[in-house]
Amino acid sequence: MSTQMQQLYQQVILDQSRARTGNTALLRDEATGRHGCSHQVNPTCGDEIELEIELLDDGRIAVRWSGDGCSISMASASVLSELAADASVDQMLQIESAFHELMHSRGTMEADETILGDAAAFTGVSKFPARIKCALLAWMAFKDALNQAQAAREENHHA
Amino acid sequence: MSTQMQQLYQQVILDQSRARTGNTALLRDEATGRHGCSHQVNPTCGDEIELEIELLDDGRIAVRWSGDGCSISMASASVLSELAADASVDQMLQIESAFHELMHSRGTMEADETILGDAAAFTGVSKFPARIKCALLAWMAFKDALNQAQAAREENHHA
Amino acid sequence: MFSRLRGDFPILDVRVGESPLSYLDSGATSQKPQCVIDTFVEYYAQRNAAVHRGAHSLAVEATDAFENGRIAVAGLVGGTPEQVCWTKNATEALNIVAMGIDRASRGFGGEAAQRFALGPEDSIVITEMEHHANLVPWQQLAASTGAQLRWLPVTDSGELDLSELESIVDETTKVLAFTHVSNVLGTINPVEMLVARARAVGAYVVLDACQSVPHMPVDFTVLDVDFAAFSAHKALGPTGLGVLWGKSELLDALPPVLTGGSMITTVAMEDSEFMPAPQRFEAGTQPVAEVAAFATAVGYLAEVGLQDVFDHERELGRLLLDGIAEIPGIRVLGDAAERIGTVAFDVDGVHAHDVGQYLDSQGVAVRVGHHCAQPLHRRFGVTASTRASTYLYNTAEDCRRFLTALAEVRPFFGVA
Amino acid sequence: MFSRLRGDFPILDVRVGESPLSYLDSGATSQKPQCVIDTFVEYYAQRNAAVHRGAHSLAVEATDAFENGRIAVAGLVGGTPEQVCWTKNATEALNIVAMGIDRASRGFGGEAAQRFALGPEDSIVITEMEHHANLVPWQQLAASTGAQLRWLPVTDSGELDLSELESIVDETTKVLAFTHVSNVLGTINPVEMLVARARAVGAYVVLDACQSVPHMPVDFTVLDVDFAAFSAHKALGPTGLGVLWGKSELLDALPPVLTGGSMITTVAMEDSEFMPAPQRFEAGTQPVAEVAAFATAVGYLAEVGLQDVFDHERELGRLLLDGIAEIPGIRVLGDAAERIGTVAFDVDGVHAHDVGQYLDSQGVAVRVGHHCAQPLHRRFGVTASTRASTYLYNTAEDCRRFLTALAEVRPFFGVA
Ligand SMILES: Cc1ncc(COP(=O)(O)O)c(C=O)c1O
Ligand SMILES: Cc1ncc(COP(=O)(O)O)c(C=O)c1O
Repeated sequence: MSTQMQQLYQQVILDQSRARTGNTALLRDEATGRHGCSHQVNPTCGDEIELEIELLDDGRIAVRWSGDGCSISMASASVLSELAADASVDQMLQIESAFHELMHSRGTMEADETILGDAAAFTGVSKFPARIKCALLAWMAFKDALNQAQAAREENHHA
Repeated sequence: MSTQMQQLYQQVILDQSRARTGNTALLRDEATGRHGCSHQVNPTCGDEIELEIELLDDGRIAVRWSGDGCSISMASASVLSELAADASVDQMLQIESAFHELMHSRGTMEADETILGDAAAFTGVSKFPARIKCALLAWMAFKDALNQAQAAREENHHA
Repeated sequence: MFSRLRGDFPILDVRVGESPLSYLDSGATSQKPQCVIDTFVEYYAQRNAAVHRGAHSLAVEATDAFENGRIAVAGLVGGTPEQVCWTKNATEALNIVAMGIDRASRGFGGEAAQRFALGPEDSIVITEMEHHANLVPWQQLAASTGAQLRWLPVTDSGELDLSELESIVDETTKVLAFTHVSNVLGTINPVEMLVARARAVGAYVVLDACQSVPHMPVDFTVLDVDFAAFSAHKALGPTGLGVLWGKSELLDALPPVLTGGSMITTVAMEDSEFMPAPQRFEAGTQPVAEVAAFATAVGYLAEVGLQDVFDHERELGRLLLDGIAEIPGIRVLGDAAERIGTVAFDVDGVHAHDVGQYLDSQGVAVRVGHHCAQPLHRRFGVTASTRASTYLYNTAEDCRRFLTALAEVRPFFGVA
Repeated sequence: MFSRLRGDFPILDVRVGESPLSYLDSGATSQKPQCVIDTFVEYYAQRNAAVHRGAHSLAVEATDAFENGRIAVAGLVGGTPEQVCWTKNATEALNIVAMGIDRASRGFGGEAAQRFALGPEDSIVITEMEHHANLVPWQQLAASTGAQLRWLPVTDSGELDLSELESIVDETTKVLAFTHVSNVLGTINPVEMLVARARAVGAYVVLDACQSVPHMPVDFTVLDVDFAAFSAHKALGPTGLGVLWGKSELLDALPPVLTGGSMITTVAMEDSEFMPAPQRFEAGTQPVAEVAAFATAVGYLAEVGLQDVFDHERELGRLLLDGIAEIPGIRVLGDAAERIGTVAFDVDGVHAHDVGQYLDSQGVAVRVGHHCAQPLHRRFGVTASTRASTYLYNTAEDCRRFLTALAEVRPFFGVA
């Protein structure tokens, strides 16, 4: 087995792709807090994810998603959900931006584990250009859903 | 000067391209005999010819044309007109077919001067694929116009 | 003999990491023999010029190379050189037919084009196993003309379900468009039966021959189809070139889609007149080097012999199917008896993307995803599959390496 | 420096009969440096695979080569890589815009596309010096939508007559399409002035950059055009590849024309959704090897420097014009001050075809005919002309050989 493959498929990734934290029924309009929902598709392989964000009153975020895809995309959604459980909106945005940068580094960057936590396990993915989109799919949905949720809150403030 | 150029631009061709036998006003519907008229264009260079055929009562053919084009196309129309002045319809068709064959020979054929007369001077043209269409333009118009004239005669017979 | 051919393809000596390459993705695009590569070099180093437009010697040589390509293709698939129109790929060829019919339906092309005109009372029939290239253009045509889009379903065995053929292809049907061979399942469709039904109701037949022309003897005049499309790049030829083949009478009547230089007879500021086929569909500077290279590819295919290619690939396909059957947790999509050497499958518990990644780490190149056939995958209850597709340069050794790697996939991902 | 470049182009060593070759037909298509030819060989021998679709290593390398081509082109003409859409040639690029507008006018593309919709109350403005590629598609669009087709006339000096600009490009005008540089006269048009007028009336600007991008520094973002088109083969690149450049917001809103694989997000039997630009306009397998080769060509051009290319060609153009002025019986078409090194002319008493044939016999390759600009030729009272066009590999010696041969033409044909 090549070491590249071991770098790509870290045990964390294989485990998380089976664990699928956050993979639960979406609440849609039954969510009480301000929320947003995003559907992202990777047109090349058909991977898809629908991810819902709810801004809770205590400043935290609830993440729920359903999807179908490869181990990288499913593990990424799972790790994202775990991280969200312990992070503020600002922290999540910081993680998102660090993760984005890491993914586009083509293997030239060291992951900052203090920021990224388990998401650091995706470092090896950045050497596989065809898989970067897989790792980013859930994060794209996250950003989009968050924007929607925040826009909804803004509206509320002004109303 | 290359001999290929001398073969292409035979003196006959240069002379005929200036003489332009048959290059006179078309009669159109004022022609008394059965007639046909064909407009042919070479889309690559814009050469064009409009050629009119009239079937005379004595079994001969009158040819009139106007056109604009290179020396090869103009000389070809001129030679055609000269040949038509002394030939029957059947003889012209025989010449046309011999000329057609000669043009597509890519320089591998001897022209039969007893059939082709001055049209034999175009033998060199068959070695220049881009110029074959020039030499054939008037002859295509001739065939088309002749078909029309003959169709007109048929109609008359049946009427 | 076939194992000797391998040496003609320089890319097959490339190594993937530490492994040799087993290229089993020819269904997506084929590799090129050295002679085809050499034709590019020779063309650009000795004969390059714009065709059909010049008196100078280079232009004459370029024009010859270009027109000889048509003769080569007519030799391959039947018909005359004038029936061969160059396109950028098979997709453009299929679009030209669909969009030409759209234009005819909107009054373009005059009297002659009226035979193609479609309206809300008409139907277009495709199949559930089409590549998007032979599906989306017909959706667009249906949306534009109001004609109804219908399709022949696919059975569990991956064959066309013809039980309702008579009611699906009926008197309203003006176009029947289908693939000769499925790019996913490898199934060879019964062209004769479908053409017979189309003839009975007076529908035009459009054949997607992308996966047949490279892999088996095909003669469009014998199949009696009206239009056909395929790509050079899947048949040992270059990228950037496809073929639209059609009956001359129909090609000459179909309104052109792309317009511009070299396809007109006269242009005034107000309007223009178009040339007959094939030029009618060849607006602008054409892929001339590509045509020259493809002529070489067609010569190579003819020398090997397409019946032999077909037999060779069938044998490899057998090896793949038999070998896969031995590996637990793998479901092959479809099991048609009439097929080429292409096999798509689903690995229980492992996503196709991960399967492909593992195989790649062992030097085995396959395709993963929906292979531009989403509806067909939906039909089989999956969003993606892994596909191994063979060509004349593949060997039993490629199949063996593929099977060995495939057997390791589920253990690697911890699902067996 | 420029005389050294000549050695990079192997075809320039070809002999025409007994003569060396002076290639003065780059306006039709350019020759290719060895590095571009090498890229083909390298691509097909080492990296060929279908792009954007696979997990295997070759596919990744092919995809890299393909996407790097966009980066190279954006570096050449400005904008971001996503603004670069690959087409088969410039003609297709111009058609995509015209036909996309046609589709928008017929309700395709939803709300976002409505900004492009045309009707009988609108006008499209072109010019009398357009290549058929930037003329016929607009005629077709006018015929389809009922919009009026207008054009800016050309003066005796071969420049756009802008005296009526304000009345020709008026409030009804939705599209102003014109060529940056005339492929016949060599005239460089005043883009800024035309763009300003288009902006004043809210019209979209479509620039035909076929004859500018290869010969001078061009930045579409500085020119502030909405869409632009050019071909790789005229800029040291391969046949079979063109570029549609556009503002992202507009590209994303324009309905696609050719549909099929790789340009969709989801496909059901009933309907489909399309990707944003550039993929939206790239249906089917793309000219990948061609893109790789063109990236090399663009690198070569950048290394030479387009300002230097422009200056060099202007000098050659001067030599041609001055030399022709010494030869009796020759009329140059147009005499604009702002021009590239392209000269078209009429020889008194000798048809262009015969002129070209004579020059060819002396190893001088020029173009003859209407150069896909029939209306412009009609404007100058001729059906055909002879055109000498220069590029970076041409030398003063090429011009000298051309002039010597040209001086012999009328004597040879007995008209002087
Ligand atoms: C000004 C101009 N526009 C458009 C074209 C068409 O380019 P292509 O034939 O590569 O599509 C050309 C060249 O033929 C040209 O010179
Ligand atoms: C059956 C089938 N149809 C159409 C196509 C489209 O061909 P291209 O992408 O070369 O246009 C393909 C291949 O991608 C195919 O396999």
